[in-house]
Amino acid sequence: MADVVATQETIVVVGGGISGMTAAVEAAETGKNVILLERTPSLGGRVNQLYKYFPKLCHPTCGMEINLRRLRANKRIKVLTLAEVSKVEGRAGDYKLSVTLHPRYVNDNCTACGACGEAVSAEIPNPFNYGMSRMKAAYLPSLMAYPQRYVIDPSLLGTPDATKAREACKYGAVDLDMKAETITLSAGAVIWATGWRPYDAAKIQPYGYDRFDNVITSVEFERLSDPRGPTGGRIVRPSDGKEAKNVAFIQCAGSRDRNHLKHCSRICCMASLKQTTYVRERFGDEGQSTVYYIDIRAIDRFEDFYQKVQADSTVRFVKSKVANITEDESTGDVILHGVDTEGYHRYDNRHDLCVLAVGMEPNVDIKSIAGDVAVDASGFIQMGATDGGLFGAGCAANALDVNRSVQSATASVLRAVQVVNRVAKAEG
Amino acid sequence: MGDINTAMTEQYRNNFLKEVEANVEEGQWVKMCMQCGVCSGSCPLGPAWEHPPQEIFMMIRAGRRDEVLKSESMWMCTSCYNCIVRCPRELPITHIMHGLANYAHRLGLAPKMNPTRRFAKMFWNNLTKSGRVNEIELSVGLYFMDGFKTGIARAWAMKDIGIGMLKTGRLNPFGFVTHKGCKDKKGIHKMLKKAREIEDRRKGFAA
Amino acid sequence: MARKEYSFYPGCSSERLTSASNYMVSVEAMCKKLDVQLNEIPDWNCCGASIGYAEGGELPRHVMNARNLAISEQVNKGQDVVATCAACWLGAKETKDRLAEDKGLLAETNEALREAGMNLQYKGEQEVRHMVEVLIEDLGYDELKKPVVKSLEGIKFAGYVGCQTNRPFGIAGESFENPKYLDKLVEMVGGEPVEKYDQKVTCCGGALAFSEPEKSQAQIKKIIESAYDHGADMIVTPCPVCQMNVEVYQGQINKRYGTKFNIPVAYYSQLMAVAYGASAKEAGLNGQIIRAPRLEEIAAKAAR
Amino acid sequence: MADMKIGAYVCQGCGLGERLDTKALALVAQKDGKAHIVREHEFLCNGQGLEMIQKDIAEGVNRVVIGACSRRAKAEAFSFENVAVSRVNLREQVIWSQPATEEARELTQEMAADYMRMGCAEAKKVSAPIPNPEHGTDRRILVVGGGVTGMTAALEAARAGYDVLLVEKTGALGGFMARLHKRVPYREPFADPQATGVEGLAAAVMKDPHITVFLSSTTTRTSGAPGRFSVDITTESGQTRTENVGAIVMASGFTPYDAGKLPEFGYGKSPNVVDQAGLEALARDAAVKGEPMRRPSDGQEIKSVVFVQCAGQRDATGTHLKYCSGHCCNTSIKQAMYFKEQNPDIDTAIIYTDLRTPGNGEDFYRSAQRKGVIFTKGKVASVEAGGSGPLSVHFHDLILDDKAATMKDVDLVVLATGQVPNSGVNIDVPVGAEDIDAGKPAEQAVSVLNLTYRQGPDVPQLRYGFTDSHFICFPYETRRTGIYTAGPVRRPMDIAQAVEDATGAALKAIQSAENASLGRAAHPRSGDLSYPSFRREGCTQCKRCTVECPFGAIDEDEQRYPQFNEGRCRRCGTCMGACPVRVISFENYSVDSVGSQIKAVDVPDEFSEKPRILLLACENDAYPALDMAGVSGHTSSAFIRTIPVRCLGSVNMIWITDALNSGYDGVMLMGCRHGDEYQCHFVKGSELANYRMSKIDDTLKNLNLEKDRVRVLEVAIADIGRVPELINDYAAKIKEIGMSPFKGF
Repeated sequence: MADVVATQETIVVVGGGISGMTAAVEAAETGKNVILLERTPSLGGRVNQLYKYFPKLCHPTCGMEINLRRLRANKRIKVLTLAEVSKVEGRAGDYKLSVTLHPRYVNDNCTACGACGEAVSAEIPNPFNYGMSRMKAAYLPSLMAYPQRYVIDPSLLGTPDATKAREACKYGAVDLDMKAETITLSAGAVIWATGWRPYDAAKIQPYGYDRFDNVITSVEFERLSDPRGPTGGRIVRPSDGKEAKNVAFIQCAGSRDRNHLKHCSRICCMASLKQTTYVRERFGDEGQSTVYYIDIRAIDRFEDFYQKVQADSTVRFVKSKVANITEDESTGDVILHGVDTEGYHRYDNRHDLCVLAVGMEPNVDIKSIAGDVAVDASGFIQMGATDGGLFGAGCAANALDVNRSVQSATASVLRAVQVVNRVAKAEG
Repeated sequence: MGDINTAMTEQYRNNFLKEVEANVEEGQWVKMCMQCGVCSGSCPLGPAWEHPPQEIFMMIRAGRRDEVLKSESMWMCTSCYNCIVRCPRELPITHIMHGLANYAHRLGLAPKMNPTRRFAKMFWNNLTKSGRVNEIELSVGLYFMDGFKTGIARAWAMKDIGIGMLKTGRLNPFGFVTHKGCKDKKGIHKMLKKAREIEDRRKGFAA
Repeated sequence: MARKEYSFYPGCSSERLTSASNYMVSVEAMCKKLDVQLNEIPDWNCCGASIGYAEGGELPRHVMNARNLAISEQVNKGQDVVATCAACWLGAKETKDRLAEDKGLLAETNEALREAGMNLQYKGEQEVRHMVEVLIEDLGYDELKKPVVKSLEGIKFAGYVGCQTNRPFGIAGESFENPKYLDKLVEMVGGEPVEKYDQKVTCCGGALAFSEPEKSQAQIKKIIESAYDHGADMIVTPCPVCQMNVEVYQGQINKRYGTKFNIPVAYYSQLMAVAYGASAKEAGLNGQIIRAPRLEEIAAKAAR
Repeated sequence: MADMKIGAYVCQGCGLGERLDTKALALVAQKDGKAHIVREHEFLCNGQGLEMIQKDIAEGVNRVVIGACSRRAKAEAFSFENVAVSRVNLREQVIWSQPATEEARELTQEMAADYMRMGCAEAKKVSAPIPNPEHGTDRRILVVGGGVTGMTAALEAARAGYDVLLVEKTGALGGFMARLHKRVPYREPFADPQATGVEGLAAAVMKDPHITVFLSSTTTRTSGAPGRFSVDITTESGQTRTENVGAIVMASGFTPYDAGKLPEFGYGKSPNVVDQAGLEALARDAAVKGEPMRRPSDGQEIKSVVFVQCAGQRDATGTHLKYCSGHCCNTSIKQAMYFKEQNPDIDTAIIYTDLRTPGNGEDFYRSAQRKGVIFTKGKVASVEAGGSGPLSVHFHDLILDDKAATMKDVDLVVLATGQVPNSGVNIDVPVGAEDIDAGKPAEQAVSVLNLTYRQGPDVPQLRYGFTDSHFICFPYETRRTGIYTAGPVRRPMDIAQAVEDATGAALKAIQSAENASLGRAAHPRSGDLSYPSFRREGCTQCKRCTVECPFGAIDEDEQRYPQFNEGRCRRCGTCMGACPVRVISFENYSVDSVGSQIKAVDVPDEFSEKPRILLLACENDAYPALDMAGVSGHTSSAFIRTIPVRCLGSVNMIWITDALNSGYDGVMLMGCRHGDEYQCHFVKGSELANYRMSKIDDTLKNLNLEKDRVRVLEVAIADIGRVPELINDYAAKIKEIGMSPFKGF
């Protein structure tokens, strides 16, 4: 990748989700040269896997389209996908990043015509759908994929399918000899926007995510509700494909819990409120959502949305941390046990499906990669705790919703601009 | 002991909370409850509790001293530790319940006829007598704690179990006589007396 | 593997002619095969058990446990304390933890301990462990499998873990809600575990089986019913209170609920003893109120 | 243009070669499209193909028509310096949207041929834009407001090397932050209140050589555009100076909700009931004197304090603030800690319904509990204030379900009232009308910026007076280009968030000034160099463009002609759509560039049974959805001819009437959701289009055409499966009502 030119006036953005894309675009539109690194084969990040955003119930791909257009139109941005940062060394104004570029086995000749995908027969779990569906092992990561290029899964290598894929491509785009390479990038400032990952729901043992098919996570429910998702938007139970009309939402699944994540993940209340609207959208008055919560954290203007959902007669709120879940083995129904703390009503509520509003944790342990940074006890990057030139943005810096992540990313750009402007000034 | 029981406890003031913090085992944790209710839902005998743990914590904060200490609730604790392992604030709820029960018992406020209270007292006396539990004495004592007649009836109801235990060599019919217990009974008694003294002093109980 | 030695705290129910004497018998047989030596703590006393709090209070309870630990420190130097009974383990471990974090309580405890004989002082030098921990962590499943000479093939076991061996400490690596070590031990001896046994950590009522029999028996009923529903032939457990409660009240539950329960409830150590070639008597099977004929059959057969 | 030279290229890759007769398409481009050079290529986007085009450009081609994939694909490959490019979407919206059958071949080919004609027609009418020569180049940043938000914005911009003017209404910097005793912790361990550091911040601002501070001053007139704003800064004494700046950050802060509206909580009846601001004053005062806080009524020792959360907030009845102010839970926790610090024996209770301490606020919550602050889930009904004596707080204890719970002998009650934004004049409310949006202070609003804009003196408000963006992905989207609001005027927030917000807003302001100096558009058409111009002689001064511009970009000059203020313009084309005399255009987008595409379509005669349906699709959402429908293998009617538009707001009625007049059988418009939860990237574009189209019936009546000849639809980008259905439904409808009578005229 000799064509990647990076200097100490370059801003490197790590992570190509909404925060990283925003940071890259905002910095470039301010006249700075940017290298945007993404670990997976496509930009978009976790928001691209959401069906809708709260509170407007609009689609994440809408903003993504605009951001991609901004990005495509801006020559100051260089995007590297399948690029993983293993080390950040140096200090403000002078960083060296070690970046491993994993092979895609498809070069830029690819036109995304889809011939390779048609040619191969091997299938792999689709990570875009959190493994809830399978896809061909030669694939376009999503409809909104950027770069709009196919990927050959490494598992195909050495199989007849790999040869088929190569032969199906008329444009010589399939290159099975690609190798991983490690490059070093220079940067004046680094914006760290590696985002979050859902807390491992299996660790919340009383809820039996690892034991009961019909206990799923909130991120999986997004895919289930999305017409682009594994079921074409039908809200059905994993156990038997039956429509899940009676859905339970358990708040603070992992968050606000000394046994799991001690912080509040901020988004989960709003996410569940939003997901009750999916149930209503699919099933109308026949749907039933029950939200089990400790405190509903519909902060600031989001209160409007909470009040709107409260007014929906198919949505019930139970102030209770669910004690545990059992499964009715004969029907696959899940039964939630606990006590409604407002007046102490004991319940054993049967639901078709239970959605765990799982918490957020930082996706990457930055302390193992960069020295010039401070994190809090949850692993989020603390702003201004060192005078380095590495800045957290979005959910790498805090448990944030999309709006606040973008705001955080925009703020991080100014901090990075300050560093590279200093470098520029020093260099005359 | 009388004084503390008659002292004014204002509703929603912290007097009782502070009393609990000072005198109840792990009582300093009561203020940390975040009112999620997971303990209440996790208790195996939950339906038998008049006031589940979380409500008790709230009642303590609300200064409902009598209601709390006279409650049968804490006596329903089976020591299963479900509440402890699920509590998102890591409150040692089992121990707080034990502590409250013990405190109520020591103050003389615990329900007199509560069977668990009575059994527990009998159990402790049994085990401290020789340093080890004398099972036959404990069982028989339990049956006859409400007098000879009910005792006979209870023993009769339990006879199959008793016979089974005897037959399989899991109960010593001569335990009243042959149970030996620890060698250093005297030392154990002295040790417990001292421990009791220290605790009473610390918690403000009259000896 | 070299012989392993532990400072052993058997507990009241493990004495001869007590409720868990069969447990003790099987543990002895099992340990013999595994070359594990248990050095009994001299003149040990009761841990206070789960019900001791009400009359005993806080400090006296800790003092009782501290006495055992202090004797162990004095006599069985350098050895971990191991208990077979859940309550004994829990009581001793709780005392160790509390005294480690509360220096005031430690001082008070030692002040009281001085009144007892043997010139005792508790220092907190030894680990307090459950027999199952010793088996899994110190020996490991592979080592435990070596002495197996008979398979318990064809017997389906519901692994009932119960409360106090499981919470709040539990066995490392196991979940509080779905511990799997009993299932693994069952598999190891050739039996078939009920994997979806959903009552494996339900409380049997513990000491409240005595004082609140109705409520406890409702719990026990669930535990047994689910074992039957999942086709279990036997229940296996690591805890003396669980064993007793689940076994001995079946008759009363049958009367109360019109059920026809008659399922044997054995200790893991009995299974292992039999698999290791012990006789029915050595495995304490004569201690079952509800006999376990299939285990007895296997015990009577010659080893392969 | 005399030297126009069109090169048209038809790609044969991705199945185009198999599905289409590309040679015929090249001929169409040459014959009908009047392309000077036509070429086919088997793989146009690769090095060879691009080289071929580059070579033609070098030899004089200045308009390029690419018959290949969607404009959304291979955008980087097909962008050529200083050359207008017209992308003909033969892949996603022709071969991938049509069945790959022999029977479908003819219609598919017709479709492709029409698109080639349209591409060539467009190429003739557009040119690569050059920046507006009148753009401003001032890069100074004006910050209005000297609180923590304003000071942070100023310092952060200054640290990046930009000069800043900071205007503060009062005589000192600090704002609300200066009224605080301490602030909520923002860094590990999140356990105790921290010093605000406001003095240090103010001092840093004062001594920064890049920052000029104007105290006791307001902005009394703001005019111009990004890169060339002109601002009058007037002191209290009336002295005015005029400064030029490139961009503006408005950080005018908030006012606490008037607790006087809460007599049921005893405010105003007893001095022992205070709001959070009152408590801060009490704490500061005590700290200054080095004394403990005392009961305001009589100076007695405080033994019991109760905090009432959501006082006058989260009110669904319409009496008070409907929203949550977000910070108040943490603020009350902090204030309860003041008392615990003073004396741990003071009883402090916080009565709340939902405790809202997101993120690490949870640590702060726990820390307060550890200190003995008591949290009671309940709803306060009233505070009984008996003169100057102790108070009683009556509430519904939700946990114990006690409706008549009372906290007695309370020395001090603190009401957590919310934040009301200082956002100036609500320009959407006609003069004299009442602002019904709850949560506005009753007093007459005073303008903050005093914009000389045609559309009003302040920044438009979103809800409840907050000047927030309506876009989740674009929190700094603004309806007044170059002016960014930050802090609690934008959205309720605490100090930590305000600092982040200020930093982000400062970046946007800097970016806006930088782009203005290059004549480039701001988001969402970032970097667009085109700008609207108008034919003065044709203008009737109807003012529709000045009224309808969603960004208030267009003023009227002295002669009442529109003045476009290109720097403020976002290039959506709404003015172009509004203009009844069609005098407004962009170099690369005009009434003519679209109109000639419409006319380029070959309309078969009435008896062909081949209707033609025009689809004007918003390029932001509907057009990508159409692309993705093709990628996903959804097929739809071959009679559709799609033209992407910048926004439905840019659709001029003439396109519709022209289409109908020239024999199209139907016209569809696909745009974004409008109304309260609008999705239009240009705020009002789709709404205006809907409004305009609601009047189309008259036109149709005049033409003696059925109502169904025009259909306006709301479409989201995710409607991938729905979009083809909508098309097919409409095609069926057209079949039902029959062919247009206007063919062949």
